[in-house]
Amino acid sequence: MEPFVFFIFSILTLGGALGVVTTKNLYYAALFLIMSFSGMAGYFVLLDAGFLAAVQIVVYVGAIAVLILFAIMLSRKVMTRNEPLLNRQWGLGLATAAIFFFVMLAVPLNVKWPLSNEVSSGNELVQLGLAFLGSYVIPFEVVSILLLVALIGAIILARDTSDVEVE
Amino acid sequence: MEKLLLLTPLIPIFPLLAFVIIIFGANKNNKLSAWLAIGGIGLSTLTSWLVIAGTIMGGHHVQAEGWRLPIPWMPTGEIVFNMGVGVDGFTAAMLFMVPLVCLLIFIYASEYMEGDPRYARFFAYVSLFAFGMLTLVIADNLLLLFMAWEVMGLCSYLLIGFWFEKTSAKRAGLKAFLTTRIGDVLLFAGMLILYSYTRTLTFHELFKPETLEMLSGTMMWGIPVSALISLLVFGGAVGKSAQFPLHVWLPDAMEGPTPVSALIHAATMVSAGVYLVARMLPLFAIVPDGALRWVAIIGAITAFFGATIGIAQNDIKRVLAYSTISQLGYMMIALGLGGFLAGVFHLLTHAFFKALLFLGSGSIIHAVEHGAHHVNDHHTDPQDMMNMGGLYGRMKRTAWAYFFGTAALIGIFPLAGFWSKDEILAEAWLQWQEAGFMSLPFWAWLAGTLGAFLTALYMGRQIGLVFFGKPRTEAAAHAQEPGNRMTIPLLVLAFFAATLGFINVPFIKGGWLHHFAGEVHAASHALHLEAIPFQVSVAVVSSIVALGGFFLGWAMYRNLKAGQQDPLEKMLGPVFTVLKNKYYVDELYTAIFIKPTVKLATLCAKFDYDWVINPIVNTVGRIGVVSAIISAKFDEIVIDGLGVLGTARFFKWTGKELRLTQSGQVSNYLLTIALSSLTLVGMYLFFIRM
Amino acid sequence: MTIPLSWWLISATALFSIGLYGVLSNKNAIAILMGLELMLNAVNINLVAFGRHITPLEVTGQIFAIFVIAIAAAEAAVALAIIIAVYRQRTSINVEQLDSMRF
Amino acid sequence: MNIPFILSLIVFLPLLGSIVVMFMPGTKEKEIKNFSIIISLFPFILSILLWTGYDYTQGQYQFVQDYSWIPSLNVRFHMAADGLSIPLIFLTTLLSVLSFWYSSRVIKYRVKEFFALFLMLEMGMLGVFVALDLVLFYFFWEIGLVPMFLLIGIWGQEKDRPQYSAIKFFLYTLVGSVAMLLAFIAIYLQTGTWDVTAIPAMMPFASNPTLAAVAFWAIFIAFAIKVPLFPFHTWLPDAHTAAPTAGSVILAGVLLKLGGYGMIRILIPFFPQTFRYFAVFIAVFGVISMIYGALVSMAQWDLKRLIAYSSVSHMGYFTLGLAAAVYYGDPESQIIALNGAILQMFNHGIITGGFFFLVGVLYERTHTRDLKAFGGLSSRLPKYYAVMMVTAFASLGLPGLAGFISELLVFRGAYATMPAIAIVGIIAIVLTAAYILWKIIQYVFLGEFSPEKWSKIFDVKHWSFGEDMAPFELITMAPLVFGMVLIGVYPSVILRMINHASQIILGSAY
Amino acid sequence: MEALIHWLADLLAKWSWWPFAPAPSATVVVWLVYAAITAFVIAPLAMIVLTWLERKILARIQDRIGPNRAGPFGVFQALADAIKMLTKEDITPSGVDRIAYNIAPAMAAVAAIAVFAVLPVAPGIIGTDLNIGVFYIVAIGAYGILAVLMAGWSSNNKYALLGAFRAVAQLVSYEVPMVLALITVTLVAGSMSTADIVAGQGSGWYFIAIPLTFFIFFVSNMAEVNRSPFDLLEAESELVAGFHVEYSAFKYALIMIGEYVHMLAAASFSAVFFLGGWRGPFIDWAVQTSPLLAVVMGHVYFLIKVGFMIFVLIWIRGTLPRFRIDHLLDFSWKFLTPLALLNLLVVAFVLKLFQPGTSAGIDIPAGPLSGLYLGGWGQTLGLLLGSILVVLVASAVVKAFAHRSKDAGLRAIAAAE
Repeated sequence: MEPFVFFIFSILTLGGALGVVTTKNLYYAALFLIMSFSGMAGYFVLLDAGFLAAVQIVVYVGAIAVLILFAIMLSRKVMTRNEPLLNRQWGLGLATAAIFFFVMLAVPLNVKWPLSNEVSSGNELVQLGLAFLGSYVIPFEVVSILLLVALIGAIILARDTSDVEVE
Repeated sequence: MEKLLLLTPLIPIFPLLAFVIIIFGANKNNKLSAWLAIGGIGLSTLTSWLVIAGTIMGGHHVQAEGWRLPIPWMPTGEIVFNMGVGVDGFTAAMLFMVPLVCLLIFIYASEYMEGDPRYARFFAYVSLFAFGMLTLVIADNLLLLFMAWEVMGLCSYLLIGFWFEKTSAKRAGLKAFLTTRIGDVLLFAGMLILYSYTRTLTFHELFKPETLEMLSGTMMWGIPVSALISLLVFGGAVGKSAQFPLHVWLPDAMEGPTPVSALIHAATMVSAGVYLVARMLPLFAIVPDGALRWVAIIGAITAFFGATIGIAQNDIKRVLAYSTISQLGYMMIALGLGGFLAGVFHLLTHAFFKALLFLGSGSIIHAVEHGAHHVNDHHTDPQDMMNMGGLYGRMKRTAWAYFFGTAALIGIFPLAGFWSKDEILAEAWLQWQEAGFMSLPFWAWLAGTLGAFLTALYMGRQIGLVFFGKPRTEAAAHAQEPGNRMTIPLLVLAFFAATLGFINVPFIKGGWLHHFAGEVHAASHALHLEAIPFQVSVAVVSSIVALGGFFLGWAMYRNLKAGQQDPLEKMLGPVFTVLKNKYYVDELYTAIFIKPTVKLATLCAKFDYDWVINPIVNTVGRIGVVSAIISAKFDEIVIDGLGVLGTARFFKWTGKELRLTQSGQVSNYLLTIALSSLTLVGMYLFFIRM
Repeated sequence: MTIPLSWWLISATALFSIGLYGVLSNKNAIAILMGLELMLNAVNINLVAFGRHITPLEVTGQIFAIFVIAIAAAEAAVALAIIIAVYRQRTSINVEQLDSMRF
Repeated sequence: MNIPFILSLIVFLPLLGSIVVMFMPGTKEKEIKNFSIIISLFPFILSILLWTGYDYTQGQYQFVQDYSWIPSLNVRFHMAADGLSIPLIFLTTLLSVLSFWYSSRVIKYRVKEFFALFLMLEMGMLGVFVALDLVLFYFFWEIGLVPMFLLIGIWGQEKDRPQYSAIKFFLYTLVGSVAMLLAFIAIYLQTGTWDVTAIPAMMPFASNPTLAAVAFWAIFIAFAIKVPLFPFHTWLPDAHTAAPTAGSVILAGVLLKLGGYGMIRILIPFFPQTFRYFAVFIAVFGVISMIYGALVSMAQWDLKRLIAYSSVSHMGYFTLGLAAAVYYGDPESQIIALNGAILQMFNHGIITGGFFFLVGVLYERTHTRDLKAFGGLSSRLPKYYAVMMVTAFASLGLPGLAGFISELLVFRGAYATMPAIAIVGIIAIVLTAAYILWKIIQYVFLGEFSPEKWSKIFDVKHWSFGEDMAPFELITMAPLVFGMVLIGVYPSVILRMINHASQIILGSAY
Repeated sequence: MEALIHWLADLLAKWSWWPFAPAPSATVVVWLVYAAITAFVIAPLAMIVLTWLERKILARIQDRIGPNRAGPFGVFQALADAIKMLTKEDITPSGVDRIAYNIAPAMAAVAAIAVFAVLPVAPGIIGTDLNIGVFYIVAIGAYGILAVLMAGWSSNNKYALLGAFRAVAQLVSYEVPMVLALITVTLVAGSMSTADIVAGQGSGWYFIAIPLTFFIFFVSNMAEVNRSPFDLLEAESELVAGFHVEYSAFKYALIMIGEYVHMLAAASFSAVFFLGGWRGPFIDWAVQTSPLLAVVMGHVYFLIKVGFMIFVLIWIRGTLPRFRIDHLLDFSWKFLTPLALLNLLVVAFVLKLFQPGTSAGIDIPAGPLSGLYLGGWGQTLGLLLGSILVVLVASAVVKAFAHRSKDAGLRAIAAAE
């Protein structure tokens, strides 16, 4: 059962990812990206990380993908021109990615991980909450500040300064 | 009675409170300030009487062994230093005298100081002064005593320099502080040594036999430690009680307002030195013929020497000041001969009659000043006896009080001075009888008796000059008796000057005062704690001497006219000039101590900044600058020209060639990054994992 | 049957490589950004998978994944803002044309 | 109260404030001033908590923070406070608050830079008092130099050659620090650690007395320059004279203490035997400082210069106490001597700090410090007179005020271990009284008041707070005066802590 | 129900062509089928019933009669409309992006339906009791946004695109206060599970404890489901019909289904979070005595509450005028979001005050007022006071700003306050 689900999600994820990099239409690429993200949310469910799955959807699908779509639409002329998306060095890039894949494949195939057969109590939410407000509180706060800064920075960067009507 | 003794810490608190309130709040309101000060000392007086009552009720136990209230004050290593107050018989005796005399002086001053721009400040200072003296008296350890001692030093500085607009006054304040400071430093050193050896400064622990034995047994620099400490402590007393050779500040201290003179000379500051020596007497006496004889010697010298100067002074207060020096010498003689009781007795009586004399003189000065004001005369010095004369008719109350004081001072039977001075001379007399002719007691007796004659002489001179004859100036002619607040304290003091001697009349076996010897009992085997029997011969001799001296002085000066030459000057000639200039001691000190110190200071400053140290620093700096210039040249020619520029050219060339790799294409960079990391991973896998 | 760890790792590796290819081969800035997101997600999968299989009693893997997500969100926001600003300036988001920082 | 990272908070809050001030617009002077005062209040409050939180039942170092900092060099971020440093931290934060408060009224130009630098200075000073790692110690030690250099150089009075003084101060201290750094490195190479708490047990150079002596003197001279000890003192009068009021206060109140603190914290535990060997020598220099400083003070006509030299004299007491503490003697006397030395540092901080404030008060009004220009001010400025009297008498060691207690302890300890030197040193007490009363009190306050002379120097145009001390100046002085009286009357408030530290320091060294 | 499912699963497993492990997998499959059927039945039904209801109620509000020809009270009017819609010609305009164009309506409907998985209808009756239920609702909402965006863009029509942009702006803006309100609820309940939230309202519905949160949630929910006065994206008079202008027939029906189901979901979750879900008189007693009775009672109570909420939604639509787009965004960012944040802070503070010694089985320091917890009622009272405080503060602030502001919208809000 689970391998079956895993395969479905893998198709979603990897297929989506392949779609992202192969399609000529940027808009489709974004939609494929969403597909891939949804597949990954499924992965997380399979990995007993339900909360993370929800986070994945909220953040990636609900925020980042929407942002990307917005960006694509705001730079609409690019799409209508229908230029080839690939650059001059795409062959080299493909080769690098392929070599990388095969080299890194050595790791999961060869390494003996210290696997554990324990089963978590399932109350991962409580654990997450305790960790965030406990031992990881400082990184947590730092990330909050980072997000705030990114928010403001993005607003300032994207603001059209030539627009006089801005209040 | 323990409950009554618990009031002891309160005694100095009241004047302190008065001081604080005046400084922080009441200094705008003159009348309130004065009443605060008087109220403060009045409450102290009442409390003191309660404590005295407690002491008397406590009987021998409290009077001899003392009662203490220590608190932990300062941690020193593992031990904690205890600070505290205590009461024993001696303290109780002092507590009778000090606040009472202070109270009378304060009341007197409230009228005397009227019209002064810093009236409130004056009462703040005197309250602090009283606080210092009362703390000193009730201190149960040497450190607290020393602290109070220094507070008094501060107050004397402030009060002597109270009219600091006058150059002489501000100098006098400084002189008083620095001179006594020298004594204080000696005392401080003695205290340190004592503390180092005994680990305590509390009197009753110091006077334990084993402690005393240890101190007398230990030698330092060839003399017993106890003797060394005693001498250093005595140094403090010399400074404070204006003994030779540190007496120079006291006559100058007359620059302060007259109530201050009374306070310093009668009740508080100078008594502190005597009190200290009396308090520490067991330590002095533990080594026979040790420090004590120096006390006696200094006392004898001072007693005689002070009296001789006294006869040549024209300033009414200066005469009394030298008289004080001389009388303190008497007390030192007594203590130096082991006559604890005699010394303390004289200390008590002297406080009253000297306060009386000072206040009386203040009253006279006030009157003359008033007269001078009346006739619009601003040049007459109101303190100069040569400007007075015939005042008896104008101010009878003061005059009679003054007569009582004079009689007490010169020792007329049966006033207080007679009993107490006689006790001292008898002490010396008896010891002379034992030790033989030309021994120390003999010289002490001789100095005392001659001093008594001189005392009578200058007092006679003073009475004659001030009260008799015709007024020598217009100011004196218009002098006026001051108000009740000034005269009533005089009368009260006169009463005590007349009667206080009866507390220790020698006809009662052993006297009565010895109950109040206090902790000094601890070393009683070396001291005379009981009144000695009445010595008729001594009494007769001193009475004759006193009466003779007095009438001589009185007769000579009774009818002195204005502008007439001083009869004694006619008689003594150059000797009188020497006496008038106080044996040139001040000039001597200026020449051998003060000027060289200032010179040395100037030299040090020059040495520091202009001659040696700073120039060295600057030279080092300049060497640095010069070597920097040389290095700069070297740098420019050799290193820069050959080394650096060559290298730079090399890198310029390589940079030119290699910059072509910067294509500006993000993708290229990314590819480079990816390939490089891949290479690294590959190398890791190949070289390390394999 | 639980999925063995190596499956996850292989899947993540593949995802990473695809993302890498996207990053290296695209000339559109947004496409490059998408490739980057894929790579970040591949890392997340690894983190969570390791966490699940090696320390199942702790949630450390998930915590780090959440941090990665937060940072990725910040990065995406800023990157897209930059892209839009660049587009406004140049009417192009082709990175090949953005080469003013060259020799 | 147990606040985590309290020491870091104390040390780095001023830094934070400094950074914030740097980013504030320079035109908002009022905001900068208020902000600086407020930010400096936090370390002060925390240092009070430190004081109250000190546990007498525990060992020496409390509030420990120990983290690895530069692992490759084994440098640690090690901070802790003990009974020695807590009073000094308190002193630093107190004087800083007062300096900010006072400066906020009198600094008129380049306000932003002044406060930013001052906050940084505060951080450096506080850091020295808590650092327990030699590298960290050195780091903070040097950090304090730069702001002080700029404070003297920029805000100094033009006629006092501020640049010269600043450079002199900087180079002098730096020369010492370099020698110190070399010695630190030598110690590290021998022991393999920078940790102040760990080194004593390893006894650096115990086997080689010559090397130990060299290392000892290298460090000692660095500290002696800072203290300053005769003959390394000439930077002090120049720096003091040129610095602005608050700078002088901090210089006298805290910077001089860094040297003394270093001697106790580093030299005693590291080189107990070497120190003991040279103790008499050092004590002699201490006594020379005392007497010589007093004499030179007596010859000055510039009020600030006079007080600067009096600092030399007063820190001589400290040196004497320190030398006595390490010399052969019974433990109790040693502890008393060290108590006296530490208390003397604290007292000198509040007394001389107060003195410089008071000189500033006069200088702001008249723009002169020439003693001959004044006279008779006692009746004209009664409040100023009262405050100055308390400070002056505290300085000359009047019992009942702070200075006396430390003098008593120093001489008591010194007498027990090295009597002859102590007895000689007592002369300084008389000289101190002489120059304070003769020069300061008599020339400034006593004598006839001359309205013409006064109106010539009193600067009505630039000074709007009235002739006598303004409320803000009284508030500045109030805590210091209160401290002088409190310590003088009941020294246990501070001695309890110092005594605890002294016992441990000497107990573990000897 | 359970028994039925298991029987079906066994059956499935027996004549299994199913390649994976038998019984459990089969159960899952059966569950999926069951769920699908439920969804397919309920979703159109909801649309039909709600359309009818809306039209009737609106008519009443506007003093009309509304549909009255087909069937009694016109009940079949909606059904007829539905049939009409399904049978119309399905036009796909040229130039559209076919793939996205076709996926979008389905996605909209699915996103709306999927949230019902965590809806606790009655005691024990819930699709799946996720421990992150609340978060799940938010996450699924993201697909709704996506659907709008896809539809708008793929139509290749500038009105559609503008409508989509507006819609997304509105949805994203109002998602913030809504999530903040949900966090508040989660805080009070101490759990993200919807079932737990309903269970936690034993001592007072959250409507009583945190009325302000209810207000925020309800307002932002209205915006989320594009109900008037936030129905800008389908403002016929201004934008033709928003992002779905190019859709017709079945796809249009799907979008409409999505919208109405979303509305139903909004009403349901309002009821679940604030009105006690299936709670009502005697339900606790029923749960203990007879589970079946409890289920029935639960359904009844729940439907009453949902009905009421729907009525309120329609009522508001009939009463209030439409917002302008900038006012709409201002209202979210400048008023609702700060208010929600303040509210969150106050609620967290009050909860900390009443914090009992333990939370989720972990010992933590008890709050200073934990003695007044009183089985939840003390806390409820405290929260209510906190809410009132926030309202007072907020109205004071708004008043202060409104007096100074030239912005008429803000002043309008102030007047409404």
